[in-house]
Amino acid sequence: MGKDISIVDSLIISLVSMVAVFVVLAIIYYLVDLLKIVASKKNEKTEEPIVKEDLEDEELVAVIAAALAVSLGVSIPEVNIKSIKRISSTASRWAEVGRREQTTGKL
Amino acid sequence: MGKDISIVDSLIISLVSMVAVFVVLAIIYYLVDLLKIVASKKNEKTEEPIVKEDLEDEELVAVIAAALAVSLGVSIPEVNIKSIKRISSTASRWAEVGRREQTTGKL
Amino acid sequence: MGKDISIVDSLIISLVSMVAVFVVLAIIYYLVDLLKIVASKKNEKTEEPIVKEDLEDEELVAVIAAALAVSLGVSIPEVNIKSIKRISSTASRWAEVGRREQTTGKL
Amino acid sequence: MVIEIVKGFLQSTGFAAITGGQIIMLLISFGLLYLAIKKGFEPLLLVPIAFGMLLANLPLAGLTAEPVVEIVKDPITGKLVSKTKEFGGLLYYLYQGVELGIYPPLIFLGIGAMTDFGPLIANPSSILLGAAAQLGIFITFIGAIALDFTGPESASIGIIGGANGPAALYLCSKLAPHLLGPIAIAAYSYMALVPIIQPPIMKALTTKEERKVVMKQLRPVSKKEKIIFPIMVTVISTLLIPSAGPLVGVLMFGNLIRECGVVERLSQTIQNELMNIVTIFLGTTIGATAKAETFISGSTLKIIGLGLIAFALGTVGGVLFGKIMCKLTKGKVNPLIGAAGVSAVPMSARVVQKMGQEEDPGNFLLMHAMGPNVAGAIGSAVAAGLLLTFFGG
Amino acid sequence: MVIEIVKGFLQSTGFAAITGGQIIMLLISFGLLYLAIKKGFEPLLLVPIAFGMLLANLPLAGLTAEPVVEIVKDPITGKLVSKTKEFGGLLYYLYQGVELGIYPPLIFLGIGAMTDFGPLIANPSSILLGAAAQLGIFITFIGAIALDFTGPESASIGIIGGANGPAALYLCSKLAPHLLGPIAIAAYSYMALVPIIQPPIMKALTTKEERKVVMKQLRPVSKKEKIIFPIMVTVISTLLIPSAGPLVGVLMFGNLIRECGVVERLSQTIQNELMNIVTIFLGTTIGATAKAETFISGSTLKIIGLGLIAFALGTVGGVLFGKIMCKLTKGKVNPLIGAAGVSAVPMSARVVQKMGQEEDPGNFLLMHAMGPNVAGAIGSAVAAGLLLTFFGG
Amino acid sequence: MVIEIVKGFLQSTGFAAITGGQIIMLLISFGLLYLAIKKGFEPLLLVPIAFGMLLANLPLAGLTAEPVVEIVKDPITGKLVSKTKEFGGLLYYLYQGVELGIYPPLIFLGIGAMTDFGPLIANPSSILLGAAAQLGIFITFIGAIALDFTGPESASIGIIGGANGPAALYLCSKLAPHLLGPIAIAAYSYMALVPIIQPPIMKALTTKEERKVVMKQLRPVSKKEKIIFPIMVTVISTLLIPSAGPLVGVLMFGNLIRECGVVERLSQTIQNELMNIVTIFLGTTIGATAKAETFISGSTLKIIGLGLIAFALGTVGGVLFGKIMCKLTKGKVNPLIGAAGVSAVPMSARVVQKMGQEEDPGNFLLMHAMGPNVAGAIGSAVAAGLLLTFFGG
Ligand code: NA
Ligand code: NA
Ligand code: NA
Repeated sequence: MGKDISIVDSLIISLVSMVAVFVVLAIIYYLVDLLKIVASKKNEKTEEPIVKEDLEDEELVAVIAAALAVSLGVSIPEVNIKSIKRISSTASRWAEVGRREQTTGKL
Repeated sequence: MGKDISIVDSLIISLVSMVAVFVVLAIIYYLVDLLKIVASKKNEKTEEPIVKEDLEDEELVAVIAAALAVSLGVSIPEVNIKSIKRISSTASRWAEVGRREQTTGKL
Repeated sequence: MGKDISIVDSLIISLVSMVAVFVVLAIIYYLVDLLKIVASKKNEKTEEPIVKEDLEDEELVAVIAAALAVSLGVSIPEVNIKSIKRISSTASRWAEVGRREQTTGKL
Repeated sequence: MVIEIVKGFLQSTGFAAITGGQIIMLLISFGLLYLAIKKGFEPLLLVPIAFGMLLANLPLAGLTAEPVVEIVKDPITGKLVSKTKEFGGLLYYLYQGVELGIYPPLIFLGIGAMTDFGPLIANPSSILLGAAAQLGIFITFIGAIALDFTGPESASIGIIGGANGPAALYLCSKLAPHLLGPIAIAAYSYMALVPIIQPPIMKALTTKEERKVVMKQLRPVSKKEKIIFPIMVTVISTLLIPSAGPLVGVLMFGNLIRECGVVERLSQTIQNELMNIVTIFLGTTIGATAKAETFISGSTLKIIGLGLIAFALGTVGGVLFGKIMCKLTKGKVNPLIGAAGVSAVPMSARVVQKMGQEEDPGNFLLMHAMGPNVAGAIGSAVAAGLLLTFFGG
Repeated sequence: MVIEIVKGFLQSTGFAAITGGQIIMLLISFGLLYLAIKKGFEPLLLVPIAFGMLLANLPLAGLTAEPVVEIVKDPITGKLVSKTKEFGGLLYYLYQGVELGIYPPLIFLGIGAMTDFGPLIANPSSILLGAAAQLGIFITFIGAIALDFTGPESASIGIIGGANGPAALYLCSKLAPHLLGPIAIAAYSYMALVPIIQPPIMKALTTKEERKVVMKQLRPVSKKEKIIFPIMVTVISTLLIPSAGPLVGVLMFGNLIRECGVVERLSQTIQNELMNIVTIFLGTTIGATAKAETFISGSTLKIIGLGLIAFALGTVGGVLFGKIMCKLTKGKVNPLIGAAGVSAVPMSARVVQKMGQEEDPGNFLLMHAMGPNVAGAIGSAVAAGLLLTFFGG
Repeated sequence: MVIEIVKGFLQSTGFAAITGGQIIMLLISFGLLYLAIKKGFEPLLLVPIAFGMLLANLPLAGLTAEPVVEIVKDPITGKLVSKTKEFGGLLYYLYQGVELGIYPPLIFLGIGAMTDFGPLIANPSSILLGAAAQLGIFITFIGAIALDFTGPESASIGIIGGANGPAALYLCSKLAPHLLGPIAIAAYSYMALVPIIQPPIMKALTTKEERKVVMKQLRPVSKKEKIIFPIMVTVISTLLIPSAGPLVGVLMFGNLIRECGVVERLSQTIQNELMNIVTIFLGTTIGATAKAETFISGSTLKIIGLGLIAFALGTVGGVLFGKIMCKLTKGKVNPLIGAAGVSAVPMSARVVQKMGQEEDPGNFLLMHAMGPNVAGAIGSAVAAGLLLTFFGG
């Protein structure tokens, strides 16, 4: 398409485009509606692992906090100011994976 | 300016430059001094929003901690080991904005 | 070496390479074994600074938490939800260095 | 010799070289900094844009200098080789990310990773409002043609009405890079001004009863739906409008990374560090395109005017379609949420929430407005793709 | 005019242009997404790879388009200058990091910063297991030659057996960039499938008694040893195999940054943000090389078959050498840990741990397996360097 | 055939190729690593520099190899196109950020975001000390001319006295890239040695009474002042010395992002991830420029000697001007704080603090020394701009 276009051309382009935007989004609308039926079967099951992960993290934190408290000779409330991020990232991701494996005993 | 220069040239360049450095920094000195007078009018007011922001964060943390504690069935001191960063970044920035809007009710 | 090679060539290359891999790793094995003897002299001493650093961090956290608690008028357990990262990174690294210097008094 | 050096030095200062236009641009940059810092208008982009503008309009600093590269015959081998005679300035190199179309998709990636499409999936009919609100783009496009802009220029001006920064930058960098400065600044300024531009239009087009409509709570959306959604949207919209692929595709890629739940560390980095680094580079270099010699012109004024019209008409389109949906659903849809279809995530959704609560303090429209809001982001990416199809050849 | 525009528009959609091959590739990408998201197989790389594949096989989207650059005579100065006539797509530009060999060493830097070589230093004899497990690389190399691949191609296929993603990408990008798609996908898929591929081989080659061997606890390793180790390994292996320098050198650089303890902020950034950003760019662009027109071919099937053989033979090599060490040490070494020598850190070490505990719940082999595991990473980098020496000239 | 392959392989090892110079460079790199890791001297830069030096001086590794690009006639179209015949090494590509002048301004951006100009704003007269301490730059410049260095080389050597790493790198990369290795290493080494170099000079030039001067506490500085300051300094210094724009401008941009308070996420990313990534790339590639064949020469020794003189004279300039200010203010200024004017933030300020406390344990000079300290960073950026004005044409 050339660079200089007439107003009539621009009207046609606008009309075609506006219709096309509606068509594309309407198709997505239709498919999302369809999705609801397909996906509704086992919602709860897929959500679960996340919660479990979180709980595992909680345990991990508790263990680390306790260990730290003992080794530094302070009580846990004094220690808990540290974030998980800081603690876990000092160690290697791989080492951490290994540690978690060891602790939980399930491979 | 050519690449090979005489010692005399280098002396002149050094003198001019040293003076120029002093002039530039002296002008900044003068303007910063001026700034004090201009800016001294309403110091406190500009500082305030920051503190407020912090307090809002505090509230948010308290709310989240409480919610977490309830949902995990633990007491708050056990939860507070988590950093704000970890909690808030899981959610989208936009969702967070929305949540805060909802909670505080001021738009 | 040309792009199209014969199977015989590939056998030789493989043999040479496999031997070379073994030789390289065997030399590393030997040197690591040597390393143990060289490095065993003053293990403990090198480990120490890290622990010390951590304790300093602990102190710093305690001080900051206390200061924050006072300035916000809340008790410490309410404050300690914040991570170190968040607190320290707001200030400049240089300012922090300065602050630590000031507090500990050893330069 | 002494005199020569001193004289040369004095002539080298910028005071001797500064033009009236540059002074005006410096004042504009101060104004933008004021709006960003003091008024809190879109500071993440306006601060870098304004400072880039400041740096680019201080004479002689060379921060935006282009490198000089020549093809010469190697004296030894006699072969042609490429040789850099003068290196470019920092902002020139950082600007390559805009010119080559790299930054806008990366920003879209970050936006995708920060967006929760849950409200849209829960109420998919709201997606049509995100289509209707693109009206402003195309009417403004016609208007720009009428004002004698070329086709590619008009398309780039129209896209301001999409209220979608990266889509505007992407299209403009492909079709009319010489207008990047004014278009980018208009787009981000109007996005910042959404709370001022939209409310009067919304009020004028709706009745009190319509604004009071309470919508029923959204259903929860399963993780599975959220994972399939980005994949589906990518495939469908790229097949339909291939030129929309780079924008919609990366938006949805970011969203998949967010929702799939197994690559949290990638999601965090995209939302934070990658997004922030690109934002700084993008904003600063965009601002630096607004040099006095090209920025101060009649075109810029027209673009700023047309941009405002685009924004207003987008809101009109969304609200009117909202009224139609209100009728069709027999009053189950509050027409105000149509205004959120212009995207400008999340400001326009918040404007809707505020206006709804003004009529009835117990009316919470925010989540319902988020549906059209995020749909608007997809809609304007599709619109950008369409315009690229027509003019990008 | 109207008809022309509408017709042109319809022809511009991707539905008209999609090929059967592209549909197959889309299905493969869905399959990989399923494995990554639902099964959790190496999601950090498989999600970007699969989405890159998806984006590259949607027709006409232009995300992988190459720029068109021409050398023309400047009309004013009459000198030759380089001029970009068409800009490339996002994925083309991001892919430069693979083509120029920039991303794989950066990934290696990150891996170095995440790796604790302590278990290897504590039990240095385990390093030989990391050498033995490279057997698969070279046997597969011979096999590929027999199947009529060229030398450089065969080397790139063989390296799949190193179970070392960045080393495979690095070598392949240097020797056979046209095979990057299938080789990268094979390498990462098999690394993800380690828990399925290795156990039967390990069981077949060892007796119950051998698997029950309990190894004595590792000694603590001093900070000094951990600091000297990366420097020493860099010097020795680069002097012996110079082409291994780029890989081993940066791996050890990352490790030194980790262990030296004085640049913690650099270490964190390398392990996190830098690693994540490169991973996204690398994965997506690697996936995007798997275009239907080149990917669907007999070569790809052969590569996938040879890759599996390479993995299996690497495990065989490691376990057999483990048995030899078990004999030589009179039963102090559990032969299972040889299987961890293929690298695939840390999956293969975990497989060893699991199998050891199946025989005797009190047997903790993980730390002992980490020695050969990280040695395997060095071993395959050295092997890659050797192949580059032979074919990189 | 066999013999040929084995022989070729043995000749390909680095042991055959290493030179005496390379061995010396390896030993120097070990020494730098020792200083950085064991003594804690500027480890954030010295560790990458030393490792880069190590990698670049291991023979044949090719990490710093330049790509070979040729302009050839396309056989099909007959047009000239650019073709990469051999790809470069990782460190070559990363080094482009130095060569093109991209990294040093980004480092300055990070430093700006980490710097609190409060102490300078509270006591603006201290800014003059940051000017006086640039004396070392220019005297050394004259000295270098006397030693037969060219003008641009002498300027690059003199700037070592600015005690400002990125300014030195920026100037040197523009004026004398062939000296980057020794100049960078001298600059960062002396910055690390500030606690050893400065004290004897400070003691020699001041009396016990002067060192005991207690300065009155600084006034609090308002947020408004801190926001206006960077904008003001950018405009003034870029107008006066345009070539200082790229350095001062980005330093102040970083500072504005820090102080404006509305873009905290950008500020954090600049201070952390962006700064860390650039630091690693910069340090490693700078170190890699120190190759034996160019580094080991008479010039390097002269540069190292001149650099030390530059540092010492900077301290002299600062302290002497401090004594003048002490006189003029009738003993309200402690002359020691002049030594902090060399920048080397924050080491030299700490040296001042320590020496003040040695005389009187209750004397806290740190905050007063931070004023000249950060002013020194501006001063040396301005000085670099001036030298660029004279020699950068
Ligand atoms: Na929109
Ligand atoms: Na391996
Ligand atoms: Na300085």
